Amino acid sequence: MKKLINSPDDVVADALVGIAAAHPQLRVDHEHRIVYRGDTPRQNKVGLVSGGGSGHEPLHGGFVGAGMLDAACAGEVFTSPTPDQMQEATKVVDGGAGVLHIIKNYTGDVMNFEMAAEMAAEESGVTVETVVTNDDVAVQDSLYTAGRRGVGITVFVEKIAGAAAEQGMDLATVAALARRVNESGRSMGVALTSCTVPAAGKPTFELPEDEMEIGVGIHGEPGRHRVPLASASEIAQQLVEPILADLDFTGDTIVMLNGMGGSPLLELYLMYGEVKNLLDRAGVTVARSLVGNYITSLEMAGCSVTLLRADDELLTLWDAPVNTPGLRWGV
Amino acid sequence: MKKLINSPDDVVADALVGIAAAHPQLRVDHEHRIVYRGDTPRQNKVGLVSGGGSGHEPLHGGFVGAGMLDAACAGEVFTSPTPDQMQEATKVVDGGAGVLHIIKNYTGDVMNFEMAAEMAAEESGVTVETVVTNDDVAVQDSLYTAGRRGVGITVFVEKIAGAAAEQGMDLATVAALARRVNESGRSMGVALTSCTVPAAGKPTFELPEDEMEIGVGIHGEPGRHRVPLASASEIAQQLVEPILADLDFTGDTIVMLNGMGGSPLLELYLMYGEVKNLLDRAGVTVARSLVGNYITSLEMAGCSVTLLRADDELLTLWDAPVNTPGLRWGV
Amino acid sequence: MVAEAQGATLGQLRVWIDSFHTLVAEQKAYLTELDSAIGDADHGINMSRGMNAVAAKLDVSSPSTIGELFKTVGMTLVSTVGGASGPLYGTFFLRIGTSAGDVEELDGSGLGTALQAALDGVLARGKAQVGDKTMIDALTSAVEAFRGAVQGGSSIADAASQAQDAAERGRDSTTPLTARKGRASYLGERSIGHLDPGAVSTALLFTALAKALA
Amino acid sequence: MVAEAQGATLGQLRVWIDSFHTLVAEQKAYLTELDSAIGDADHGINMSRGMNAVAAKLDVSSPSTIGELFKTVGMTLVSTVGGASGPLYGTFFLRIGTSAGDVEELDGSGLGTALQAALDGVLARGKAQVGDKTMIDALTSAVEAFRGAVQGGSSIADAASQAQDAAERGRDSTTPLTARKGRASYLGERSIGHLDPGAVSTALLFTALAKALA
Ligand SMILES: Nc1ncnc2c1ncn2[C@@H]1O[C@H](COP(=O)(O)OP(=O)(O)O)[C@@H](O)[C@H]1O
Ligand SMILES: Nc1ncnc2c1ncn2[C@@H]1O[C@H](COP(=O)(O)OP(=O)(O)O)[C@@H](O)[C@H]1O
Ligand SMILES: [Mg+2]
Ligand SMILES: [Mg+2]
Ligand SMILES: [Mg+2]
Ligand SMILES: [Mg+2]
Repeated sequence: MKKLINSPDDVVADALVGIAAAHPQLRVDHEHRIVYRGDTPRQNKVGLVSGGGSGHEPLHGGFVGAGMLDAACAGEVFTSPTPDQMQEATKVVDGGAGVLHIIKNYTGDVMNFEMAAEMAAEESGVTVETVVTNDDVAVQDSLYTAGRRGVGITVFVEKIAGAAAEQGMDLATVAALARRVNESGRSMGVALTSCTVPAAGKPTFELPEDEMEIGVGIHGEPGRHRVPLASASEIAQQLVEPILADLDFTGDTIVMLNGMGGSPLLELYLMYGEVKNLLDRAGVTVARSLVGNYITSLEMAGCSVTLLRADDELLTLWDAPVNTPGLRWGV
Repeated sequence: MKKLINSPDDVVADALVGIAAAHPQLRVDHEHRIVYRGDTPRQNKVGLVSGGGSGHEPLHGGFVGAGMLDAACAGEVFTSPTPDQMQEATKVVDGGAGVLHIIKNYTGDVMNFEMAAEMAAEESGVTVETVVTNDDVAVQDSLYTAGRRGVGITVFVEKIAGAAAEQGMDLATVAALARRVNESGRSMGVALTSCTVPAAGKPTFELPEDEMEIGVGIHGEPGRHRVPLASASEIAQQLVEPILADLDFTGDTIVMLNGMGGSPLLELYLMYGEVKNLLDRAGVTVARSLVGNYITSLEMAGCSVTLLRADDELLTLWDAPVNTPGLRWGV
Repeated sequence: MVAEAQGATLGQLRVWIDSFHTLVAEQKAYLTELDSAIGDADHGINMSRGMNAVAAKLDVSSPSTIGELFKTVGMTLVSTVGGASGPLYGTFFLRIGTSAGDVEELDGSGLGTALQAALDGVLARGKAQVGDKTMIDALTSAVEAFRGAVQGGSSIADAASQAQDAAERGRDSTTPLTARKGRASYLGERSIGHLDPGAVSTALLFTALAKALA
Repeated sequence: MVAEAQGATLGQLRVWIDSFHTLVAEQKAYLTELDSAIGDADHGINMSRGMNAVAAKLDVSSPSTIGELFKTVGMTLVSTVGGASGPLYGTFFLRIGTSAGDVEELDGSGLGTALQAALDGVLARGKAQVGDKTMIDALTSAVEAFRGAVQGGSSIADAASQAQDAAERGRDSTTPLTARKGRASYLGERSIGHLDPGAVSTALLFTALAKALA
């Protein structure tokens, strides 16, 4: 395991020290492992709290700031944070307009946030709404699974709900928008290599030199199939086709070509070229795009594609100013 | 070799297709492999042209845009572009105020840009000034070497000279500023793993599981020494000490903790925490900071530290608006 | 020694926690290994982080009632584990604490009631059923065996020992199942043939109980 | 056959380029391997990209003079190779072209003058000296040998063959040297014990010349 760390147990705590040092406009609660917007709570603005296991940076801490999240709770690597972290964040960011919890659909995350919402309602009377993202088409969504995993769409939910909250919309409206974004988005990923959880000390899975995992999860969960390594254009097809088969994306879309953390930006642009080409041919109109590392899986080589159907309202909220370490424009 | 590519020979051309698709505000000349600002040439603005081998993204193409570069010439992976590319870019971006070439100090880059400047002066009469960056303290600067390599400071030169040009300063002033930034900056990097040049198909160097290369170059060039893998805090020391030993950095500085491409952002933040701690103890004042992948070496795991002595003039130019794929604020 | 044979004392239940801590520490790598086959390779890491925190907590606070003991254990797990096992094991112990209340001893039926409350809590939290290939499979069979034994007149020690056996049977029953809850469910039929890590840690929990009450 | 023995024709010089192309293609992996030891593992890739482009270019444009031939070769290398070798080899051929001018044949002394001009151009471009462990080491000794042989009355074929030998000696002389120019100079003393890749490709260039003029 080759990592820039001190000890596997201290990775998250040490990284938070660096985040605090690098971004004086943010406030970091090291005890609870929460990254806050420096000016939170804002009176009468809906507070946005997200969080999850660490190792997906910039998600979520890198999306804290004006126009996006008020707080992000950092769990251990790939392990959801605990209810008391989320409860604390919920109390702190509430400016009287209630708080939206943005949760990726994983059993642990859902249960921990659920307990947090119960505790927050009980102890401090903060009204909490919840959106659970579940956009990963690699997973069958059925009674027989924990449901689809929340992946790339989470970035879009945080951006768009963040803009809505910044504009003063109320909790119900912000939550409804967040749910609409989730329902209008789909993702699919691929891994060329595994990631290595520091505490585990070895790769999460073995992937032979000539194979790749189509449909991989952001924690290295297995995907739909393990197949021979293919060209970028074939990989693009294997990512885009299941997405287009799952939801109708004719009309305006926002597209993200996301790196898993270990693939060079050069390759991500190359992949985006292939994806864009397929979308053009399928009659999908790309209104906005993002190419880069936004929701990662430590040092995994690979990428994912996220598509969001976007009407004028969503595009306007997408274009609204945002000032976070990971996403910034208009300010 | 596990890469998201079609064929090793097409990597750069294919990636440029993706860059063009992802950034409609840029203009890509696919024949000459040049990324342009959409609104270049701008009358009476000094044109900024940079370029170099590909594989260091976002440098240079990701730094094209308002407040930074007018054009970036993309060479093959790790191979400097050719004079005719640079000559073409020079002609296109000249708005009558002359053109600054920003070159990293590598024999190939220097010679190719030199030929380009000769050709540009001969054929089109464009006045060209040149700054050659050489900030890598890992290399001994002497008559017996090709001189120090240009690395992280190049990002700062492009940002600050870009802001100066945007504000209407003349060629001599912009060039002098660019040289001052270069002379006021120092860098040092470390590799935990090698990178793999697509056309070569195998890692550039072998690095045993328990070793790292201190002072590595951005093309995988060997550094000062190969030593046992150490903790983040020890690595930070091995990067910061040679920098501080080379130039006095007491006073305001701009600091970059740059990822080599394959290290997760989580680790880069962790490293930044360690670096910041050392700088605090050494009496170095961090006025601004950047943490992330800015000048990479394909999928190499590792990082580099760049320090720049910054007075009020440089800080003001640093803070000036910039709108590029890789660096954006104030707009 | 009639009193000891009839009930579980605060001290014995504290021993339960301590020996669960020890077993988790011993089996940390094994639990993680199991989780790497059908999950995300952290169950041992999660449980041992939590039980280390519990041990540290109990070292400084000395709960004087059974209710307090288990609420401390539950809260500590909830606030240090995260993941799926944090809320599940946390809820388990919190519910035992609430059910037991401010007492220093629980008889067999009282402990049975507390265990049932704990199981119900875990079922409500995780919404899994028996057969979904989760810790519920081991937990349900252990709690049923314990309560059945107590009702049938067994001593609390015997009941705990039967619960251990039942937990191990429940644990082993997960191997041929297809996971329908938690991360392993993403694997669908590829989860067949593997033990569920949470069921394995739950079996350790009842091994520890049997030991503590023996 | 007196004419052929005295001068190098346009056709022969075209063969020089073609057989250099062939040799570079054959030795591509070896040149890259050498560059991976003390450089950045691309010299073979660079040279073969360039010579492929030259071959493609010459296929469509048929230069009718020696000056045109070498200017085409030089410009193509300059505009397709990049790196250090692009400007260096590019300058080399451009200077031959300029020195030769609009002729269809060069005698030994004319070719010698052209080679010297080429060497001077490469020296000016790269600012290396003999002993810096670069292509200059092979090039200088080859050009000196060629000119010396012509002056001493050798046929152009003999002179080329002596130049090949000298290039190979110059190439081999790079092994014990410490690099002082180019990427290898970053290695300092660690560059000792390796052949310089550019000196090796330069030796191929003179192998090709000797073949073409034989
Ligand atoms: N919905 C659920 N109900 C009951 N138990 C569950 C549920 N989901 C997961 N589990 C249990 O949790 C265990 C995994 O715990 P752990 O690995 O610590 O958490 P995570 O899955 O978040 O990484 C599984 O082996 C399973 O026994
Ligand atoms: N300043 C110089 N003068 C002459 N030859 C040089 C100089 N620098 C490098 N070279 C030659 O160029 C060769 C390397 O070429 P190549 O690998 O194609 O380019 P790069 O070093 O840019 O990757 C070296 O082996 C050396 O012979
Ligand atoms: Mg987990
Ligand atoms: Mg090179
Ligand atoms: Mg797990
Ligand atoms: Mg080279």
